[in-house]
Order: sequence, then structure tokens, then C-alpha cells
Amino acid sequence: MTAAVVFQDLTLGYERLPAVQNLQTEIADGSLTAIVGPNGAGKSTLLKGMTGALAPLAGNVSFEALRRDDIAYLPQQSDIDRSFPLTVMDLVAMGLWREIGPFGRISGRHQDRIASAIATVGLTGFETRPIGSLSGGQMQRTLFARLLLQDARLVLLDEPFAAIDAKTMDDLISVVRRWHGEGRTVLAVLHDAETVSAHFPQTLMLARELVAHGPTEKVLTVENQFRARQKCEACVGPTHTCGRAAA
Amino acid sequence: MNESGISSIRLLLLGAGPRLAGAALVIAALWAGFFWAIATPGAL
Amino acid sequence: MWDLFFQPFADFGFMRRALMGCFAISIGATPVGVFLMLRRMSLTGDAMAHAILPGAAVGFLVSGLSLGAMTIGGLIAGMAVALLSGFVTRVTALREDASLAAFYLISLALGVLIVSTRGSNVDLMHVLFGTVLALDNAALILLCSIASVSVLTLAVLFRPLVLECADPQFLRSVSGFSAVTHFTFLTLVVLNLVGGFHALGTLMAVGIMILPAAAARFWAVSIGGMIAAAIAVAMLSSLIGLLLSYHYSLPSGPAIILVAGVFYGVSLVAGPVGGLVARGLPRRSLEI
Amino acid sequence: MFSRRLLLGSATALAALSLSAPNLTQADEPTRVVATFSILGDMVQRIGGEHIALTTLVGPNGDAHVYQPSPADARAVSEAQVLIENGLEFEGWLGRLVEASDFSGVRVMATDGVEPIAFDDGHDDHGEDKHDDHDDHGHDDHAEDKHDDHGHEGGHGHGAHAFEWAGLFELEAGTYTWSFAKVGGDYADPAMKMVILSADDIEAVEETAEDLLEADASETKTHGDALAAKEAAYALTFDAAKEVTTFTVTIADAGKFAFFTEHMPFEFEANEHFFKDASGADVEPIAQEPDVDHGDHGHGGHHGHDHGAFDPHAWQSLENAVIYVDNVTEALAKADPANAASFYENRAAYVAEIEALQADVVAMVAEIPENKRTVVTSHDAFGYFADSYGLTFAAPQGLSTESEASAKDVAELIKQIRKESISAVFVETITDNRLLEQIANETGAAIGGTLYSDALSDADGPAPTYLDMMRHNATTISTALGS
Repeated sequence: MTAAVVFQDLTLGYERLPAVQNLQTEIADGSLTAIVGPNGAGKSTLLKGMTGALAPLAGNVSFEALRRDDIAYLPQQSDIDRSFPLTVMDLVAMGLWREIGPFGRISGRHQDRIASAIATVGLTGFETRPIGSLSGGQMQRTLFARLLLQDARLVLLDEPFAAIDAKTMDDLISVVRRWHGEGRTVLAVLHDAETVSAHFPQTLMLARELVAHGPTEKVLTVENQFRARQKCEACVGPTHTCGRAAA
Repeated sequence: MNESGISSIRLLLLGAGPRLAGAALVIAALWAGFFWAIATPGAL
Repeated sequence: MWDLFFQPFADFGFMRRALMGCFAISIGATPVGVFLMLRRMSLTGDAMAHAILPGAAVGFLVSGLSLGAMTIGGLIAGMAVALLSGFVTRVTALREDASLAAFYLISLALGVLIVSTRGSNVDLMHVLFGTVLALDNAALILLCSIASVSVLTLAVLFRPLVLECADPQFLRSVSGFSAVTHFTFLTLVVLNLVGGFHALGTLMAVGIMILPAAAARFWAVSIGGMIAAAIAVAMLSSLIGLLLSYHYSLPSGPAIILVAGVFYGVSLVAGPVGGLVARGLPRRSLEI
Repeated sequence: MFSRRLLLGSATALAALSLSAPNLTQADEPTRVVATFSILGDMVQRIGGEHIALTTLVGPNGDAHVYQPSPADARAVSEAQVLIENGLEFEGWLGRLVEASDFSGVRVMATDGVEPIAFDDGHDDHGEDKHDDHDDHGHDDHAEDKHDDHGHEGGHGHGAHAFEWAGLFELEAGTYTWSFAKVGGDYADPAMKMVILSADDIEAVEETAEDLLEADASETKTHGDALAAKEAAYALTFDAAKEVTTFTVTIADAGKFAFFTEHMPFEFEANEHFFKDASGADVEPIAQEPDVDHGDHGHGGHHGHDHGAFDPHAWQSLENAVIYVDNVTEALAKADPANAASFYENRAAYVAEIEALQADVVAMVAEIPENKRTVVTSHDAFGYFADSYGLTFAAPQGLSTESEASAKDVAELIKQIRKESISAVFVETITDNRLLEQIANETGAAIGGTLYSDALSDADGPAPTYLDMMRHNATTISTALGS
């Protein structure tokens, strides 16, 4: 099994304050990995470092045979301007960027794929709805539809199931499992231990530095969670910034 | 919010070709207006 | 009917020029205004208007009321402020509005300083208040050219620009167009403001850029519809404003902007998309 | 704020007084004078010659309508002994500058004594009225009239009186308060004489009052002292430590009383009327002398005479220039009595030049055919020129360069140009001429030349001095329209 992503002594951070320190590990190609850790452990930072939005302070992250548009990234919802006058279909269609770019037209074949992606996430009939009118769950379904069209080898999800209803979560998890089944590499930042154990074979536990990485049942232990919390508190100081456990 | 207001013009889904064609139409109309404006007045 | 609406334009070349100048600004600046509004950068227009002022003033000092010198000066000053503030935003943690404010204030102060040391007593704010009634051929060509460039650029960059506004993170994750789009857009803002000040004065130009866009928000749900509505509002405001100026002896620039303001007020109340009246009506449930 | 014109009245009167007794302070160094804009500066320089150090705030080609003073200007004003302004609200920024700079000298309004042209909104009516008016009188008569008027109202006449102001009041028995307030930090004068006489009108007791004022004997009164109507002159001294020095006027029997004062009482008004009854209500004179042409002064408070209601461009008439020159001369003579003779000599020479030019201009205008005497310019700056020389002026922009033209104004101007077949329009130096160029373009009228309205050109230009400017304007107009 080859590695899809290799972290080499990776240090990431904002304004010289490291949020992720000396991360050294590999993500296997085709794996389905959950990234867990206390708040402030640097999970979202790690994803941003992988998209290239954040340059490493030290070390590097390298992708085996992956180009920029082979990576799909789902940010936290707050990064999208929901008031912008776009419809569900507009937003989903942009998942075709790799094929249409800034200038290309959307052909009938593209239309079919858009329709099918929308159907896959259960939003058929919502194509012309403005994104501002969607519920949190519907919005997340829309973004998953866009991810589907991106057809990426590596999928990065930042808290994809936060604040959505159980039904939506089930539907979206089945999308994630489908990606896994198709051999794509999926990394998801999650905070719900139950979801992680139920659906994610691999787990990477982070507390600014690597705590553990491997099969979920070996990583997601009480012992590791305690260590993670301690590490986080030790380096951040005030307990309230990372008081909550990873599970 | 329902589908009221000006029915949506799906500019985002158009390729550059149709967009440029539309722009060309607008620009042509604009310059036509320009020549109308600088023409010496017919009615005095 | 004819007398009221068409006679002024049939009889007077300056009225036709004024109308076309305003139409050119409507077509060029208003779509830019829509994007400014959607990016929550409405006040950026105002800041940029101040930023170009000193450049235009220096142009004026160098070669008097020359269209070319003032345009080029304004463009240089505006672009310098836009680029520097964009650069600072990208390399530091300072937010775009703060760095823009800093640079435009510096630019303004620098302009005033240059003007003062040159010892001219001609009031620059006054000189820079163009009047739409005095558009000569060169000015009209400039306005139409700027509108053309603006429309073409928007047509080409429409998709990345929408994404840059709505979901910049996504655009950055799929393409390298983000930075190009951002700076091209700022260039369009500067270009249209520089064009606008020849006709309406710098501050009024911001009005015709932003007010129709704000009104259009209440008429259309899609970005395309919004641009169309905004251009329509801007063109109608220009026409009605000029006719008011003609029939009721009002200064033309303020008349046009105030008509646009009235359109905004009416839209706010009666606009079908989120207007106050529409909000008050019972809505059918849209939940699944 | 009190009337600047009245302040000026006192200044000119004092100038005349000090001439008769030239034993005041003599300065070796030149008098520091500030003039507000280039045209005025040129006149002041002509009169002052080497005896003054002149600072002109708005220089050549500068627009005084919209000028913004700099700290250097504030310093010049604060050090100035004489500040000469045009008045008629031309320098809207001057009040703030004077306050900000702690100016303590004499402020002179050059248009004092000018018969201001009221500004009415349609420029067309404006022009035509003047034209008719003018035809009734004929050029020369008109000029004479004005000049004579000036002789009475302006500075010269006052020198004959020992009092500068007299007021007749109808008073009940009781006590009244006459107050003198500091204006701008100082009393306008440190002391003055006053006579109160029971009389039915001013003229009946005028001579008595003059004798009393001129006599050496006087009763010195200070803050709080009582004054009564009797045949005696009071020497009122003002308490420098107080903001306001007040005197009680005691009236034993009701009747009419004439008050004669050495200086204008208005110039000691800060916020309050100078004369009040026991209840604090203002008491206004039923007659006063000089019978100042501000009827509103007596009736409706002291604000709002010339607040934009008059056309300030009074220098555009050479007749008015003589008034300007007289006002300037008197102010300088007062400030520097030692050199007064020189100032009056300069004045005489200058006025001779002005009058010679006046004749030339009248002759030049006479050459323009009657039906061609409409001059189109950028802004309404030539009302006085029109008035004096029988021309009609029209402009798309109003009196101030700050106003913005409306489409209607422009359209009407174009119609007028077409209807009257006006062949040339004129641009101005200080304004934005783009609009006028468009109008010329649209009507086929030629640009007849550049007129200097509100500022001189620099030394290499065609109008480096006031006289050059007037000659240039007249020549330009007559050349363009006369053909």
C-alpha cells in the first residue's frame, strides 16, 4: 500500500505560533481516516496546511502523484457566504471546475452528472433554491454534492457532520463510505468518538503534535485521550481553551 | 424564499462564449448610443 | 409626453451626452457595485474614491484639467492603494478593510501635501467634481471605453469572480485564479471610479456604483438578475435625474444620485425579494 | 457678529481724526497689511507702496470662493495690523481665520460704501434689469451719482464731525444700561466720549454736542458709573479687565434724547445689543446718524445683511474701484499716520489712472453693436461690469464657483445664445470651463477669450494688476463681440 500523503516533520501555525508541531506520519492511499483531538489541537490547521492555504513554518507535506485539483476540501460552513445569491445547482455545478474551469460551458452530460450528484445527496427538487434559504443539513448535502462532482482522489472534510440532523448525517456518511469504496483517500476532522469508531477504520489523534495514528480501535483509547488532553493543556496553558476531551 | 423577482439568469452556468457574446451585444449598444449622442442635432 | 421625455434629448447635444455618459457608467460601474455589495465591500468604493483623488489632483497640477493626466494619476494612486492593501492583507493578519483604510488615508494625506507644497489655491475637491453636463467627446469616449473594458472583463472572469466572492476558499482550493481575480476586480473598481469622477465627481460616482446595486438586492435572487436589475435602476435613475435637472432646474449630479436613492428606498419597502412588504406577507413553508 | 461695515465706518472716521492730530505712534518699520485676494492685494500695494509689508492670502489664479486658509495665513493674519477684505460674503472663510488667528488689528471692508447689486436667482432677469436701468441714466451720469453718494456716506464726510454716531431714543423715566463689550478679545477703542442731550431731533442739538465733544472739559466715567442727559461730555473709559464695561443711563423725565458717541456703538457689541432698559429689553433708536443704509439694523438684529444676498464681485466696476481705493487709503492712513500723505498721493495718482481707464472701457464698449452686448461666461462674476458699462452677462453657474449648474440653466443659456445669435463666449481663469466649452461646442459660438474675474494672473500673464485685468477683460470682450 502506497502513501497518499506524507507529513515530514511538519510544523504549521499562524504568526509564528505553531498550531501543529513536528508532525511525522503517512496517510495510506485509499484509507478512510478520522482526525481527532481536543479543541485547539490543530486539526483544522492541518487540513488547511494540506490544501496549501497555509504554508508550513517548517517541514513539509507531500502528496504522492496528486495534483492540486485531485484534492477536494470541505471547509467549515462558516467559510461560505450563505447570503450570496447562488442556487443549489450553481454551487454544485462548481464541483465541475476541474473540467469547466473559468470559461468552459456546462454540457448536457455535465447537467446529468449535476442532477445525479444532487440526487445522491437527496436534494432533488431543490436545484433552484438559493443557498441562503437552506437549512444547515441541506447546505451540507449541497456541499457534498459538489464534492461528488469534484471527483477527487483525496477528500478533506472539516467537521462535516457538525450541527446537522441524524438523517442527513446518515446519508452523508454513506457518501463518505462510497468514496472509500471507490478507493479515494478520505480524511475527516471529527469530534464525535462514536461516529469515528463506527465508520472510520483509521484515526489520527492530534494534540498539536501527533498522539497516535493507526487503526481506530488502537488509537481511540481512554489513555490516548487523556494524553492528548494533557499535551494540549501543557502547551496552551489556560484549560478552558482545550478543556473538552476528544470523545 | 420563493422564485419571485426577476427570473434567474444563470450566468454562472454559461461558458465564456455566450458570456462574451452577451457582453459584445451590450458594448455594441453602448457605442451605438455614443454615436447617437455626439451626432450633430437633427432637430433644431 | 414627447416634450417631457424626448424633447430635451432631441434639442440639446449636452443632454444626449450626459445621458450616454451616465448610461456608460451604469453599464460599467453598477455590476462592479453589485460585486462590491455582495462582498460586503460597499464602503471600499468610498475608500477607493478617496484614494484616487490625490492621484487625479497631481495629474491636475501637472497638466491642468486634462482628461488623460487626471485619469492616469487617479489610476496610479487607486491601484497603488488597492495593491498595497491587498498585499498587506495577504502577508499579514491585518484585515483588508483596515489596511485599505490605512493606505487610502496615507494616499489622501500625501495628495494634500503635494498640492499644498505646489502652492495652488484652486480648490481640488471642487475641480474634481466633474459635471455630467460638460462631457466632451474625449470624456465620453473614455467613459464608454471603461464601460466596455469593464463589461468584457466581467464576462471573462465572471465565474471565478463569483466564487471569489461566495466561496474564496473553494476557488483557492481548485485553481490559482483567486489572486488574479481579486486584483482584476480591484482594478475594475478603480477604473470605474476614475471614469465616474469625470462625469459625476468622485463621491457621486460611488453613489451610482452602490445605490442601484443595493436596490437590485430586493428585486432578483440570482447574481445575473441582480446585475440586470442594478443596471436598469442605474439607467432609469440617470434618465429621470437628468430630466428633473432639466425641468426643475436642479443640479444634475445630485439629482441622479437622489433618484437612485429613491429607487433604493422604494425597493427596500416594495421589493419582492426580502422587501419590507414581502416580508410581512405570509409565506408558505419551504421545509422538506 | 456685528456689522463689519459699521466697524469700517469707525475706522475711516478715526483715520480722518488722526490726520488732524498726527501725534500718534510712529512706526519705522512698514505696516503689516493682509489683503484677502490678489485683486485687492494689487490695489493695497499701489496705495501702500514701500510703507507697507503686504501679504495676499489668495494669490494669482486662486479661487477665493472656495479657499482654505493655511497656518501660514493664520500667522500672517495674527501679525497683521490691517486686514483688508472684499466683504459682501466673498471670503466666507475669513471669519474663522480671524477668530483662529487672534487678529487684533483693524479689519477693513473694501466694499464699504459700494452700492451692492442684490443677487436674484435668474441671471437673465438680472442682466436685463441692469441694462434698462443703465439706459435710463446714461454712463457718465451714473458714475457721477455713485461717486457723489460715496462722498457723503463714505469716509470723507465723517471727518467733519466730532462724533461718529448719533442716535435719537424715545425713553421713559428710569434707568437704562449702555454696554461696551470686547469683540475678539479687545475693546474696539480703549475709551470714547459721549454726550446725552434732551432733544426732539438730532440736528437740533448737533452743534451743541460737537462743541461739547471738542471742548477739553469732560467728566471721566468708569464701569458702573451713572450718566445723565445734560450739557456735558463724558469721557468713558473701558475696564480692560472686564469683558463688558457698562454704564447706567438715568433718565429723570420721559422724552426724546439724542446720544452722540465718538465711535460707533455697534463696534462694541459682542452678543448683546448695546442699549437696554432696566428689564433687559433692547432699546432701539428712532433715528440715527449717519442714517446707515441697513434699515434692518435697527429693526431686526444685526445679522444677515449681506449673507450671500449680494453679488460680491464689486471690483468689476471701475467706479467701485475708486471706493475700494478710498477705503484702503483711509485704513492705511489711520494705521500709519506718519505716511498718510504718501498714501493720499498714491491714491490720487491711482484714481487718475482708474478714471482714465474708465473712459477707455466706456469707449470700447460703445464700439460693440447694441444687439451684440451679451457676454456669456462660466460663472456670474460680472454683474457690476454689466451694470457699469451697459452689457448683459449670462452664465450657467451662479455667483459662487461652488454652485453646480442644472440642465435647465444650461439649456436656457443655449437657447439664449441661439436666439440672440451670440457669436462668442468667454472662459474664466479660475473656474472649470469644461461646461462652457461644451456650450460653445453645441451652439457654434467661438471661445472669445479668457476673462479674469476673481483673481489676477501671475506676472507673465495678461492681467498681473487690477488695471491690466480690467483693460484685458474690456479689450477681450470688445474684440470678440465688436467684429
